[in-house]
Amino acid sequence: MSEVKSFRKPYNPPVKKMTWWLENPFYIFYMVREGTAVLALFAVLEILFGIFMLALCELTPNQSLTGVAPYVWYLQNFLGNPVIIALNVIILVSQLFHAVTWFALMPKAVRVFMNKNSTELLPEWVTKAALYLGLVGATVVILAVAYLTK
Amino acid sequence: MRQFLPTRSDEPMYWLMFGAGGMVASMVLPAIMVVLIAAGLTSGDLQNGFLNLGQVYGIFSNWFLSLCVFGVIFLLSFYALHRMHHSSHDFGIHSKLTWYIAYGSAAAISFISLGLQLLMYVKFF
Amino acid sequence: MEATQKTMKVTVLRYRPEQDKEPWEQTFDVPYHKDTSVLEALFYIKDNFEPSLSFRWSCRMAVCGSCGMMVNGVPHLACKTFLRDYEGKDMKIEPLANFPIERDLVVDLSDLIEKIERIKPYIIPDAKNANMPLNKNFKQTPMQMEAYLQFAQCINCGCCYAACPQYKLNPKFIGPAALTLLYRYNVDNRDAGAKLRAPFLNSEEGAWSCTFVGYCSEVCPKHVDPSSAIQLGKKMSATDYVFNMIKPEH
Amino acid sequence: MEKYQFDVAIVGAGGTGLRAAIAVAQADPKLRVALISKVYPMRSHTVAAEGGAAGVVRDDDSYQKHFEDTVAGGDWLCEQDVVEKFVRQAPEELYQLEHWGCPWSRKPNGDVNVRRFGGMKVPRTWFAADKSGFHMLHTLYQTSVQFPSIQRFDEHFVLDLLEEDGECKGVVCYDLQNGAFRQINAKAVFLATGGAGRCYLFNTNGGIVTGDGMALAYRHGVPLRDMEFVQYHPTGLLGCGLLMTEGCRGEGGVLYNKDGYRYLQDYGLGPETPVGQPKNKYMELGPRDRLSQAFWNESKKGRTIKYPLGEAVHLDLTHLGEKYLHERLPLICELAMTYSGVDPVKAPVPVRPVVHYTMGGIETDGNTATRMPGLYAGGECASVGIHGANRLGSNSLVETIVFGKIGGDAMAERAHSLKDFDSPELARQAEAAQKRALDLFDVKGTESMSKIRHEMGQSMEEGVGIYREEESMKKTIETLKTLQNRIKNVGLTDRGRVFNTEWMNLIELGYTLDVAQCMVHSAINRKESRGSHQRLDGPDGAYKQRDDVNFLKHSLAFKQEGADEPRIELSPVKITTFQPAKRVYGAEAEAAEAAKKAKEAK
Repeated sequence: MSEVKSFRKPYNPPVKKMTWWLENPFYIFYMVREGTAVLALFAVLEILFGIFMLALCELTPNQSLTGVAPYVWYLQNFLGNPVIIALNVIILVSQLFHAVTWFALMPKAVRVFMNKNSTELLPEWVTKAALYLGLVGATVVILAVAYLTK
Repeated sequence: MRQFLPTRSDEPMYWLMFGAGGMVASMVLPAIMVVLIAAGLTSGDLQNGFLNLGQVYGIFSNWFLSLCVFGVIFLLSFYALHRMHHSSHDFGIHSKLTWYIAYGSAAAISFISLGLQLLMYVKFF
Repeated sequence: MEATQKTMKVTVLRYRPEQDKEPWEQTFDVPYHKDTSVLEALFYIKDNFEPSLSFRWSCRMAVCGSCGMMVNGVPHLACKTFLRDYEGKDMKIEPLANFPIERDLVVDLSDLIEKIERIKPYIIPDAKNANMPLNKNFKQTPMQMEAYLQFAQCINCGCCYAACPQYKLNPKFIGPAALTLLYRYNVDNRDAGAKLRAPFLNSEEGAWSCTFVGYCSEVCPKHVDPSSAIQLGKKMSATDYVFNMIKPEH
Repeated sequence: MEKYQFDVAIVGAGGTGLRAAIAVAQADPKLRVALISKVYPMRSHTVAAEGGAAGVVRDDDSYQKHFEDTVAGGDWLCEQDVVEKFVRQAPEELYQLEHWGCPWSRKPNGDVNVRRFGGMKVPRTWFAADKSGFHMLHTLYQTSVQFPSIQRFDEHFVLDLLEEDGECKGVVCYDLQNGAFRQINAKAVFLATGGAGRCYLFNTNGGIVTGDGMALAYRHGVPLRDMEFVQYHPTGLLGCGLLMTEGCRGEGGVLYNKDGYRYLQDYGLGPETPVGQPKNKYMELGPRDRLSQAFWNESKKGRTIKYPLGEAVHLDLTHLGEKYLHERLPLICELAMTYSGVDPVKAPVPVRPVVHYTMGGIETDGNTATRMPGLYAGGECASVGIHGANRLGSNSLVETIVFGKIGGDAMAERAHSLKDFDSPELARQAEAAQKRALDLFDVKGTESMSKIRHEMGQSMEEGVGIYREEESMKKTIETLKTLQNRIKNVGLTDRGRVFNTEWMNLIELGYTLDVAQCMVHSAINRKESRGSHQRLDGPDGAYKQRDDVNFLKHSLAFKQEGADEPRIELSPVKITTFQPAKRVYGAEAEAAEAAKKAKEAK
């Protein structure tokens, strides 16, 4: 406050900038949750790689196998590779985990009242149920379309 | 006493994309992963396997489906790299560089995808 | 002492600024029964072993917010945490994390207080209501009250700041309690000051430093749920951002 | 020592102190206000008040009714002109708080709702669920931050008042964080330090409620008025003594003894009202002193419930249902669950009377001025004269804001009439206070502070509890006398200057002991029973009755130079329109009223 002597000597505990999150299970959970984004990025790159290989092909109907060799390689030697299959299973699991954490947090960003005259908030489970329904719905539609159009 | 007001952050723009991308990652990506795994497992059968040539032709020659694929790639890449950018903070890296790398990469991925898809669309017709 | 009384090893972090270079630990055997709180354990230590041990406390009923501290690494109110819940374990009591340690379990909260006061935590009425006579109240239905009431329950104990890794990594972050209070006033129908508070909410050190770890809500002794208030604040800020893009204010 | 010049110095930043600071700042933004508190404002014990604040708003209510309830509730020991002013100003202050953001509970149409409270004829208690004090305090604190003229000295502990030519001219305080002494010169000093419940062992009060302001004024020759009147709240949680608000009963909670019998009907509060239909001034909604006394009598008859932690009666809320309880009494549910392991939704809560409030305090006039020019006091630490011998629930929260405002305005006026000043004498006093405080470090005694505190609390419970007798009060007087000597031999283990709570607690204990002495000496001198002061002795039990001839008077406790005990005097009570009558509740009250009406009609 001024030139008068202060007896203070506050101690600032050092911050472990890299490893702070190892100190608490909640933080570890958080970092794993955030980490799922890395795998999501890998999935994006996989798809992009497929698009790239497909774009290298001759894209006219009834192509000879040589014309579509890049995509066939992608399909058989990349996606078909057991390592990639295993990795994709891991990504699938990680994204389901992400979905669970994402849905768990979403109700916090939603604050809606039941109706105009009520002080009751829309219960969390309703928001969550809607989100899970969305996941199931999207999954069914995509898989059905993928199966039926192949 | 004059207070210095802090400047507005541009984060809302990225946050909105992150939010949409996170939704895609949680709702759509699991199904996509199942399809990719299935495609890997059935890749011996080029006629009837998942993601066989006929099927991917069908997707990318249809402007709507192609756009959907682009949307997924666009949102997912921003979502994932936004999160990774923030994770770099969590590891104690506070640098504008990670910002450029993250959103630059996301933009690059999106542009490459868009370009390739347009290229294919043109090739089909 | 009753025969049924048990004892627990309680380790307390000590730091005396005029003598010590850095904090050190001191362990005591504290007898306890089913209703013994951490605060009462500290009373016992102060009365029987170490009169020099310093800690803040007052109300004993989890409403004054004085006795926030770390119990086994987790932020708690000492008066609302009981030894019975740690049975069979040892207990370690430390000052609230992420704040400078002033002495023993007392931390320097001035940063928290400054942030709470920075965000204009008071009703800013619009011109029409500025001079409402003192025999009339603002109309506020129970539902309008519900919109903010939960976020008005904060006791300023600082537990959420101790739980927040973003505050740890970047002390400029306005932080959970202050942002919650900001949101509380913004959604109060008596208030028209959202525009004046917007710069704090919209800034990098405002809502946008939050990565939704969610631990603040987990440890909040009053179930205020600051992380929810911040997400709602982000929505508010994002809306403001979009509107500002369409129709810039200056 | 660092020296500051202020216009107004306010000691204590609870409801009263904050309201006073805002009043000064609004009266004139140029006036410099020092707001000094030994804790951060939101830690002040106002925060723990639960039930609510009384103010007339309903159409079927009137100032006159609030006035009569208050004066009768105080057993006619109230300053009636002050009460009148108080009830008139209460609604205005409550609306002011509403405008500042206080979340008062509402009716569906958006207007403020009121609830029933003990001793009040009409529902007039404004409430914010059961956290009224918490919301009021935070609203006041948050509102206060917009006034730049208010400079806060948080965590500054006041050691002494500065006095020159018989006028109060400032304070000297200790900065707990920096370890520095500060001299604060001010044209007006306002004491708003709260009560002194810590004189007793079992109390609802926080650890900071140690009577500091009362002792400061007392040591400077300002008398403490009506200190014998200490309120036992009838429903404190068994064991820890935490408060179960009167709002519990206002909402319809009932009290049972061990036979499941609503014993209050045996003590002039009946007839029994049906469960779930509370009636003002009947049964559980009688005043606090009567309810606490009823417990004592039940205990003598062996009709209380024995728990390992002591005797209790049951506060039953179960019939109110989960939804209503969680809406109206959320804190009560939380406290009972946490500290007693009882869910009020499902089971009755064990409760007992516990020390809650000091009706008396620093003698002031109706404008909060003490007899020392420049020194003002408000809130629980003051006796402005509205509570008399027994405070009604929900009058004290309003008191904080009404008299905070009145005091703030009065001080602003005084500050305008004076120029800045300083003198070597003030500096000398400040240095002396500093030396006295630092000298405590050099005491090489072996006395234990915690033992002294415990013995004081124990002795106060025994001597000046719910019922009092000459014999036991004498014992307490002796005990306190020896404690006054023993406290001089407390050796401190640590000379640290930063947050040395051991040192601060010792000084606080000195304050508390002084106040405790005033309580018991005032009590032994009052040879009658009135309000919360109930005696069982006297020739032929003469002191069991109210004695308006000799004791319709305030007690004043003065510090005696050279002696270690206070001198007690009596002073007149201001009676304007409401003549003393028998204080009655329940059916008896209704009969009395009917008789009065009949008489008037003639």
